[in-house]
Order: sequence, then C-alpha cells, then structure tokens
Amino acid sequence: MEFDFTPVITYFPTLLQGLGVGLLVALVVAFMSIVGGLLVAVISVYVNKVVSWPLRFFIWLFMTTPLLLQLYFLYFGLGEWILIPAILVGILGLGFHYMAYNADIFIATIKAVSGGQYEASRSLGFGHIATIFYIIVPQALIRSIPQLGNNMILMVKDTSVLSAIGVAELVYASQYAISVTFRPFEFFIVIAVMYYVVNIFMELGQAWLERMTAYRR
Amino acid sequence: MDFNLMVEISPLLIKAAWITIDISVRSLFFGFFVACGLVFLQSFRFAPIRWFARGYISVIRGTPYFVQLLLVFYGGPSIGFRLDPITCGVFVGAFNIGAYMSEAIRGSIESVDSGQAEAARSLGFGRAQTLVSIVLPQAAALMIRSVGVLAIVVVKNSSLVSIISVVELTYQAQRLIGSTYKPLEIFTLTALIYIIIVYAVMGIIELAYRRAMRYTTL
Amino acid sequence: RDLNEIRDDVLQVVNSGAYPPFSFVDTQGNLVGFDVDIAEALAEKMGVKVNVQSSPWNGIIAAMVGGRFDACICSMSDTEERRQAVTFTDSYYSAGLAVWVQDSTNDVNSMDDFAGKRVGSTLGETGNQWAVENADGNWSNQTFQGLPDMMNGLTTGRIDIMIADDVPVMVAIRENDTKIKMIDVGDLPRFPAAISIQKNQPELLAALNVALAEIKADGTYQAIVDKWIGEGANIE
Amino acid sequence: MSTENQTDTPDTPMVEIRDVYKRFGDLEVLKGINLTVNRGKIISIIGPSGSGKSTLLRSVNHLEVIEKGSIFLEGVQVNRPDLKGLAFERHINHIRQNMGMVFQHFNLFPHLSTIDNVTLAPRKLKGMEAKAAREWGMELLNRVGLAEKADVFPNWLSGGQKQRVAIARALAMKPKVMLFDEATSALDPELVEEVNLVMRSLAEEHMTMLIVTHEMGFARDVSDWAMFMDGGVVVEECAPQKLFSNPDQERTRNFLKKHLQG
Amino acid sequence: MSTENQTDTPDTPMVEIRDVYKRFGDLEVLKGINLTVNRGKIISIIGPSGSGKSTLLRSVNHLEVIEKGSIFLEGVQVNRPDLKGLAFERHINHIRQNMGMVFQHFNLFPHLSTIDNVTLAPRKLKGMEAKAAREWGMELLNRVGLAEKADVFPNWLSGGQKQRVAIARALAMKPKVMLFDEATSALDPELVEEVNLVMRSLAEEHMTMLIVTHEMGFARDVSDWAMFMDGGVVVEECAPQKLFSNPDQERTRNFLKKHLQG
Ligand SMILES: Nc1ncnc2c1ncn2[C@@H]1O[C@H](COP(=O)(O)OP(=O)(O)OP(=O)(O)O)[C@@H](O)[C@H]1O
Ligand SMILES: Nc1ncnc2c1ncn2[C@@H]1O[C@H](COP(=O)(O)OP(=O)(O)OP(=O)(O)O)[C@@H](O)[C@H]1O
Ligand SMILES: [Mg+2]
Ligand SMILES: [Mg+2]
Repeated sequence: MEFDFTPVITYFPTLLQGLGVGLLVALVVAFMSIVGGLLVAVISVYVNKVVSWPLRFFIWLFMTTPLLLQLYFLYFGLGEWILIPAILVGILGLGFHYMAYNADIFIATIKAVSGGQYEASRSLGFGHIATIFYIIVPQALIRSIPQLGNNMILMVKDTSVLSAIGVAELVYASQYAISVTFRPFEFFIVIAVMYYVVNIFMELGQAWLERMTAYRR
Repeated sequence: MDFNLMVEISPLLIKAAWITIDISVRSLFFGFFVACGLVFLQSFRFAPIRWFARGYISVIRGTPYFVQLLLVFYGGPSIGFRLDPITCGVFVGAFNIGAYMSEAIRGSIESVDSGQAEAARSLGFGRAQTLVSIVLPQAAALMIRSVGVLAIVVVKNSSLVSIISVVELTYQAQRLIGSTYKPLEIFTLTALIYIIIVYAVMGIIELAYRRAMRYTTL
Repeated sequence: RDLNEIRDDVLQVVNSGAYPPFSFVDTQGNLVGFDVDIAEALAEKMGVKVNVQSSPWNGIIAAMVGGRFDACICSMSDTEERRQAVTFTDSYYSAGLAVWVQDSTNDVNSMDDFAGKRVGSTLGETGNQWAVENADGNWSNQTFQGLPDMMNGLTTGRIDIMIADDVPVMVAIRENDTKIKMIDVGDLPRFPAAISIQKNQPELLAALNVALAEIKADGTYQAIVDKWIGEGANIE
Repeated sequence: MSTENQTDTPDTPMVEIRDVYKRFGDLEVLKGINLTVNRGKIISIIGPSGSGKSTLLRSVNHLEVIEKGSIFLEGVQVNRPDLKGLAFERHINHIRQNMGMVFQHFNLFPHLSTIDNVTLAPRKLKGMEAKAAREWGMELLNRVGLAEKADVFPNWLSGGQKQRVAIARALAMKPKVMLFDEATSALDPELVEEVNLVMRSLAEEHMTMLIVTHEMGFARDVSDWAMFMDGGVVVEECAPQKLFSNPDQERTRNFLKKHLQG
Repeated sequence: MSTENQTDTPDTPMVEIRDVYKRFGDLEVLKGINLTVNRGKIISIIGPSGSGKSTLLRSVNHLEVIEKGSIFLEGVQVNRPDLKGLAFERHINHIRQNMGMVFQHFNLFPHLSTIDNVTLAPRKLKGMEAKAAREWGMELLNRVGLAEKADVFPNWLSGGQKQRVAIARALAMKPKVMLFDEATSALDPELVEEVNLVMRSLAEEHMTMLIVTHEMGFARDVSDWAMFMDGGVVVEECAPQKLFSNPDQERTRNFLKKHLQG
C-alpha cells in the first residue's frame, strides 16, 4: 500500500474545522460534566437518600451503557416524542456520561477531605452550606485534578462518537473526505496525530495545574 | 412498543452479546499481562526501556481506539499482519486497555505508604519479597477497584469493534434497526443487555474485592 | 489477492448490512438482500465459493483499500475520484438521486425551494457529496449514518428534505408504509452502482464482468430484481 | 443579631457548664460536669486519655450534641433544644463566632494562604472589605509573630507556625472565649514553646480561655483555675498551685506523680 | 551465611560509623560523623529537628545510601561499594536481618494480624515452621505484654500497643543491634511510659541499642553514652550524666536549657 497525502492537504481546512467543532463540544462538556458532577457528588454525600438515590440511579444508567447507544437513544429513540438537535444530543450524552464518572471522583475526594476541616470551619461560625462551598469543595477540586484530567483526556477522544449522529467534528470530517477520496489510511493517520497533539497539550495543562496546586493540598 | 418484535429479535441480540462478552473477557485477560509487562518495563534502571514504555502508554492513550482498530485490522495485511476480526478485536483491545491498566496498577502500588516497604526492607526482605508479601496485598483492594472500572470501559468500548466487521451487540442492534425501522424497541433491549453485562461485571469486581480483603489477612 | 488465490479459497465480499433492500439482516439474523443474492449468483457463475460479510460503511472503504475483502458488492456509486483508489466493474444497477419530503409538505417543488431548509443525506454517499457541493450556503445539510436513520429523521421532522438513492427509498416506503413522497426537482445526477475491487486485478475484473453479463443474459439477474425490488422492476 | 445577646452585664459568667451528660453509644463519656468560667479567667483541664476532656470542650462549641444539661455563653444557652433546623443553624453559627477554637491538628485550610486562612471568616461572615480584612489579618499575624508568612501556604509552615496561624484565625472573629484542645501535643518538643508564648500573651490580655493540655508546667503557670477529670467526672478542681503540689484526691495525686516523673 | 560473619570476636565493636557524609541535593545533612558502639551498649542521639539524627540512623540500616565514609556491623562493612546488583541485595538483606529498626510511625503491616506481623520475617526469611513461629511470636508478644492481642489487627491497637508490637517484630529476627528512631514521639504522653518500659527491659538484657529521642529524661536514665548532633555534625558526646547536667559546649547547653524549661 503506497501512501498519498495530497488529498489530505485538500481537505485539511475541513479537518481543522472538524477539530474545532470537536474541541468546542469538549469545552462545553467539560464545563457541564465538572459542574454537574460536583453538584451530584455534593448531593450524594450531604443530602439524604431520598433525593440522592434517584440521582445516583440516573447517573448509573449513563455509566453502564455505551456512549454510542446513549446518543442513538437520545437522537432517534426519543425522536418519536422530542427532537433534540444533534449537537445538543452530543453535548447532553457526553455531558451526562462524564458527569457520572466525575461525580464518582468527587464523591471520593470530598470524603477524603478530613472531618477536621469541616469542624474547623463550623467552629469559626460558618454554616453547613458555607462550609461545603468555601472549604470542602475547593479542596476536593484540587485533589481531583489528576483523575479529572484523565477523564477529560478520554472525553476529548470520545467526541468522535458524535459523528454517528451527524455532528461535524473531526472524525465526521474525515469520513466525508474518505468517502470522496477513498484514502482512508492517510486520513486516519492524520487525525490520530491531531488527537495526539491535543492530548499532549492537555497532559501539559494537567501537569501545570497539578504543579500550581501542589502546595495547596 | 412492539413487544412481539422484541421477543422475536432478542435471541439475535443475545447471540451478539456473547461476542461482546467474549471479546471483552479476552481483551481484559490479555490486557492484564500487557499491563504487568508495562509496569515491569517502567521499573527498569535502563532509561530507554522506561521511555519506550512511557511513550507507548502516551500514544495509546492519546489516540482514539477505533483508529487503532482500523489501522491494525485494515492496514495490517499490507505489512503481512493478518488477523481475523475477532482476534484482531481482542488483540487491539488488550494492547489498548493494557496501557490504561498499567497506570491503574502503578497507581495502586504507589498508594501504599512508603514506610511499609521501608519497614519490610529493614527486616531484611528483598525487593521482590517486599513487593509480594507487603506491598501487593495492601495494593490489591485498590487495584481491583481501579482495574474493575476499566473492565466496564472494555465492555462499553467493545461496541467500537463493529468497525472491523465484528457483529457485536451494538452493530447487531444497528443492523436490526436497519431492517425493522424500530429504533426505540431495539435500543431499549440492547441497553438492557448492556446493563445486565455491566452489572454482572460489577458484581464480579465486588466479589474479587471481598476476596482480596480476605486474602490480605492471610 | 488475484483470481487464482481466490479460486483456491473463497471470494470475500462485503456490504454494509444496513441498506435494505440491498443488504440487511432479517429477523432471523441472516444477512440478506439484493447485493447478497447478486454476490452469490456471480460466484456461482465464476465457479468460486463466496463469503458475504457486512461492515459499517466507514470501515468498508478501509477494508477495500487495505485488501481485507476481494470485492465490495455494496451498491457503491462509481465516481471519478473513487477510481483513483479502486477499480469498478461494469455497473450492476443504476442509482439515481431523488428528493423526498413528508407527505404533507407542499412548498418544495424545485431546487430553489431548498433555500433555508434542512436537507438530509447519508454520510459518505454520493447524495451527501452532491448536497455539500451544491448547498453554497442556501440550505443547511444534516447527515445520518444510514438510510433508516435518515428516514426516521424525515418522518420525525429533523429534516425537511431528504436526498437519497431512489430505489431503496421506494422499497422502504412500500414495505413500511412510510408517509413520505418523492418530488421532481429536475436534473439530479445518476450514478451507476458498480462492484469495486482492488486496483491491478485484471483477471478478477474480467471474470466479474463476464459473470455479470451472464446473469443478466440468463434471467438470474431479473429474478433477483423481482424478488427484492419489485415484480418487473427495471433498475438497469 | 438576636436579643439574647443583650444580657452582657459585668457579672454574668462567660461560660457556664451545668450538669452536662454525653454518651457515645453505650459509652458514657461525660457524667454530670459543672463548671463556671468568669470573664478573663483561664481554666486548665487535665486528665488521662479518654477521660472526656475533648468531648467537654467540643460540647461547649456544640461540635458534640450533649444529652442532658445546658451550656451557656454569656447567659445565652448554646444547646437550645427549642430551636430546630435553620433557626438553630443561625443561632449556633452566631454563638460559634463568639468562640475561637484551636485543635490539636491545627486544621488549617490547605487551599488558602496564611492570610486568607485568617481573614476568610471576617470577610465571608462579617462582610469585611478585602482591604480592611487584610489589614486586620496582618495585625493578627503580627501578633503571633508570622507577618512575613502572610502569603505562604500552610504546607510550607512548621507545626508551631501552623498552630500560631490557627490561633490567629480563631482570633479573627474577635471571640469572647478561646477553647484550646491540646494545642501543642502534636508539636515537636522544640516548637511547643513558641505556641505557649502566644497563649501566654493572650492570658496577659485577659482573654477568657479554656485549655485542655498535657503540659502540667504550662497549666500551672498560666491558669487561674485547674480541673482534673477522670472517667467523665470532675475529680477535683482548685487553684493550680494547689492542684499541682498538694491535691486532695488520691486519683489526682497518682495521675500527676506519673507526669512529674516522665 | 557469608564468611565475613566469622569476625565475631569479643573486642570487635558492634557498630562503627566512620566519617560518614550524606547530602540530599544541595543540602548537606551529615558532615563527617564518627561513632563507635560496643556490644551491649546503649547510645542516645539527641539534637534539634533537622540535625540529621534520622538520616544517620537510616544510613546505618542502609535505608539511605551514604556518599562517603563507611559503616560496619560487627566488622562487616554495611555499605559495600564493591558489591553490585543482586550480590549487594543479598548482602544488605543479610545485614538488615541482624539489625532491628523501630520507626516513629510504627509502620506495622495493616493487612497482617499482630502475631503475623511479628512472625512474617522469621517465616519467610528463615523458613521457620508455622507452629514454631507462632510460639516464638507469642514469646515476643508476651515480652512486650501483648500476648492477648496476638490475633488482633494493628488498626485496633492504641499507639503505645502498636509501637510495642513493632519492637517485638524487630526482635523476631534476633538482631544484634536495635535502632530506635523517635519511637515514642508520635504517642500520646500517657502511652509513652509503656514503650519506655519495654525499651528499659531490653537495656537490662544488654541489647546493643542506638536511640534517637526527644525525651531527655529517658535518654539520661537509660543510656551508656549520649551524643548531641546539630547541623549534621557531632557537637559533643560523653556520658549522659555529664551531657545532661554540665555539657562542655555552648550549643548543647542552649538546646538542653530550652528542654529542661518546657
Ligand atoms: N465520636 C466518638 N464516637 C465514639 N466514641 C467516642 C467519640 N469521641 C470520643 N469517644 C470516646 O469518648 C471517650 C472520651 O474521649 P475524649 O476524646 O473526650 O477524651 P480525652 O480526655 O480528650 O482524651 P485524649 O487526652 O486522648 O484526647 C474516649 O473513650 C473515646 O474513645
Ligand atoms: N529524602 C529526603 N530528601 C530531601 N531532604 C531530606 C530527606 N530526608 C531528610 N531530608 C532533610 O535532611 C535534614 C535532616 O533530616 P533528618 O530527618 O535526618 O533530621 P532529624 O534530626 O531526624 O529531625 P527530626 O527531629 O525532625 O526527626 C532535614 O533538613 C530534612 O529536611
Ligand atoms: Mg482529647
Ligand atoms: Mg527524625
């Protein structure tokens, strides 16, 4: 098999655009899954079972089934009642999926913040909620950075699944180009490199964050 | 909901589920050895061997799984590396999850307080003995937990193996939707099967976890 | 693999398995359809054993280029660009793009009426390429992974207009009583559907072309058309 | 601010502990404790491990909920069984702002710099402006001799420095009473003195203090009153000079003998 | 057993530390330490935090690799630069079996019961039979007064009990010398005495011991020789009676004054 990368050059702008869409989705999903995961974790740790159990179940559903299936379900399965735009389906699916994983991490790190921290804050006169907000959550966030970083790196690659419901991200762009040019391997190699570059930047970012917060642990 | 259809096609989905299970179990099994190998390589004093292991882990974790599948399955034959689809799914799956698993194993070993190893060494235990008698028993519980999470990832990732023409659960579901035009019924059924599989995996993890706790008390 | 190797082994044929009536699984789980029967008929004429498998569309191209399969009998359209990468046989049926809307839609009568509409096509197929190249900002394109997904999209209102090959849609409407209709908007490209094989396989190409001519000549071909497309249909 | 706050007359005791009982499951930890602490007085509580000293101190701050009895801060009941839910939450937060508590393990907030540790409460609870808070924080850090560590994070401080910051933090809300629970027992012996110095300076300014400690010398020097607890009851309480030289009770003598020996 | 082991003549010193240097990065921690410990003698090492006491003790057990100098156990060099890889590994494991080390934070194996903590090393390293090992383990636990805790897990023990188990564990290999690194400084004051008692009983049996401690009273009572370190050098060494009452050096006096005060 001989390689010919000229078609890749023709479609490079399309690929870059796809990469941009993927990263944009990733950004929204990162925000949603971290904020949402934190909320779920706080509720599961501090609020009674009646409230937290249904929430955990909902989250659990997203943890146990493949992402692709979830996207199809939201997109086509629910299509008989409600039409959610593809990109929103992608964001919701990915968002809930990773919200579940992040919540798991946050629950562990919240529990790892020592009871002494809670008591010290209460003894200063902070209320329950203020203590969670000012003392527990910031410390849990800092401790979560390593695992959170791993999850987000996985998540960026998972944006590729969104091509299945027609979101024009990187893999989608490459599929289109491949179907026109019939040069699959050239495109696969190029998008693998693109993902890897993004991955390297994310790893650097994670290492930087860990360094910046190391003395706050 | 068309329940007749659901009953009619469920044997097909269950058959496909077996392929999902088969690929997942074998990927995990071989992946574990890949992971141990990677952990071992990273303990070498000779730096290039460590770099090789780090680089491998970085590239595998940094590129999408389905691209790895496509490159090995469809690109492989042109360099004389030809595997049948399921074997290829297991092969790529094992080498993929091995990279993640090696990190989980390393992390759980490192989580054991270094004072434990020092205490053992000060009693005269050698490196290997310290690892086996002191560190691993204490790391086992955490290791089972983190490897267990990866087991679930493997089951779910197996849906991507369809791209190399393996008719596993998700692809079978997609094909059946193609001929029946009944997405809701088929997705519900498929999701249910996945939930059962994953639930079983979680049960096994829990069992192993309890076992490990018992073993650690010798 | 050249023809001799195939004769010693089996002819490996691939299709997408999700493109009724050309290739799909029945409720017993068997891979069936027009493309499957054509593959078997051709193999019989060529005197080789055949193994028909399915793979998602985005894997098929890699499969063909990478040499995993000997032939893709998968309703693939023969285009100039694709010929750079693979070789096509003579056409085995002719697919024409057509435009479809919901039964209740009345405001789409020509290409001008596409303006501002959401137009669906299947990712990687010629209809998608046509829609992308002609949109020019007038309409928005939305894609799906397969025809069933797309028809679902049209009936549920995700898209206003669907561009797809005419034959499979007509069969699907007939089988499922779907509430959509074809409209005539003037000239749309027609592409011959052909079997693709790897480049530089002259013997295999020749053998396939001969076999194709034979089944057309002896009525086998029409029998398959009758069975899957409709009694007496003409799709050549 | 609630009206109960107005009972601040000169002759109200600062802290009153009346017949307090507390159990953990089957274990009775406090069995009827009584103690009155007047304004500006310093009380040391000593006793063997497990005698209930920490539990008593924590009950004063309502970190433990007592079963029976009552605790008052300047005549205001701390454990108000009549208040429920949010009303109690408001009440207790207000009470706690008037008590500074210092823990054995410091419990500094690791994610905040030294000055932020000190000023978080006045900023968030009293709405103090950032600038004023910083000035106030610096004043307090100065007082514990750590002004130059204002922007350092707790992990970079030695144990003694940590505990001094913890004291500054507790002082930041201008508490009326300070509670110390073995403030120096997690410290290396060399670092104990620097914390004791800060506590002595508080004593000189007539801060009301309740001190649980294992350091008999310090307890004798600094306090106005000393109390020996064992098994959840007060065995003996008197002036520290007497307690540490010539206690009435056999149990006290036994306990202190062992210590003076070590 | 290697041949070097045969140099066991009555007048060989048990431990010899000769001109030992150690640095961590830029920080020189040990700057030429010399010390000879004769059989059956007890040496206390005191000094301020960071002076290098722990590093010295850990170097004796080769938990830290020294840069310069040499350390001998009964005439056998511990840090043998001539041995590499597996050969050194074998050598050091054998050396370490002859030294018992007790850490500040106990480092008991949480996954093993008390008796298994004690008998793991004789079973795995000397191939002792399970039954014999249990008897031997019970004998040791008896000796530290914890026979009844044999089948309990470390997490259920108090700090003092943990440390006593750690001592029993270190004794299980019948070491020729015991190294104690602040064995009591993580303990609550009441629990210190029970560990000190065990150490005293070892002293009475003429176990050779190297003790790093912050407890001046104990060091004075129990040891035959005392050494004061500061900044990685030995400032002064002499009989403990002299060091703790009338040291020669200004630095020693300053350090001890502060202590006798607290
Ligand atoms: N949260 C709790 N649950 C159960 N038992 C507890 C709890 N807190 C304390 N106890 C028990 O109550 C008793 C008294 O504990 P407390 O901490 O008040 O003693 P103390 O006098 O402060 O001892 P120390 O000097 O060791 O700090 C102990 O037996 C302890 O085990
Ligand atoms: N692994 C290490 N890496 C870098 N620096 C170290 C390491 N171990 C010890 N140090 C430094 O070496 C110096 C001496 O440490 P050491 O633990 O020997 O002191 P010490 O006399 O035992 O003090 P302490 O009484 O606090 O235990 C300290 O400044 C310490 O910070
Ligand atoms: Mg206490
Ligand atoms: Mg030390």
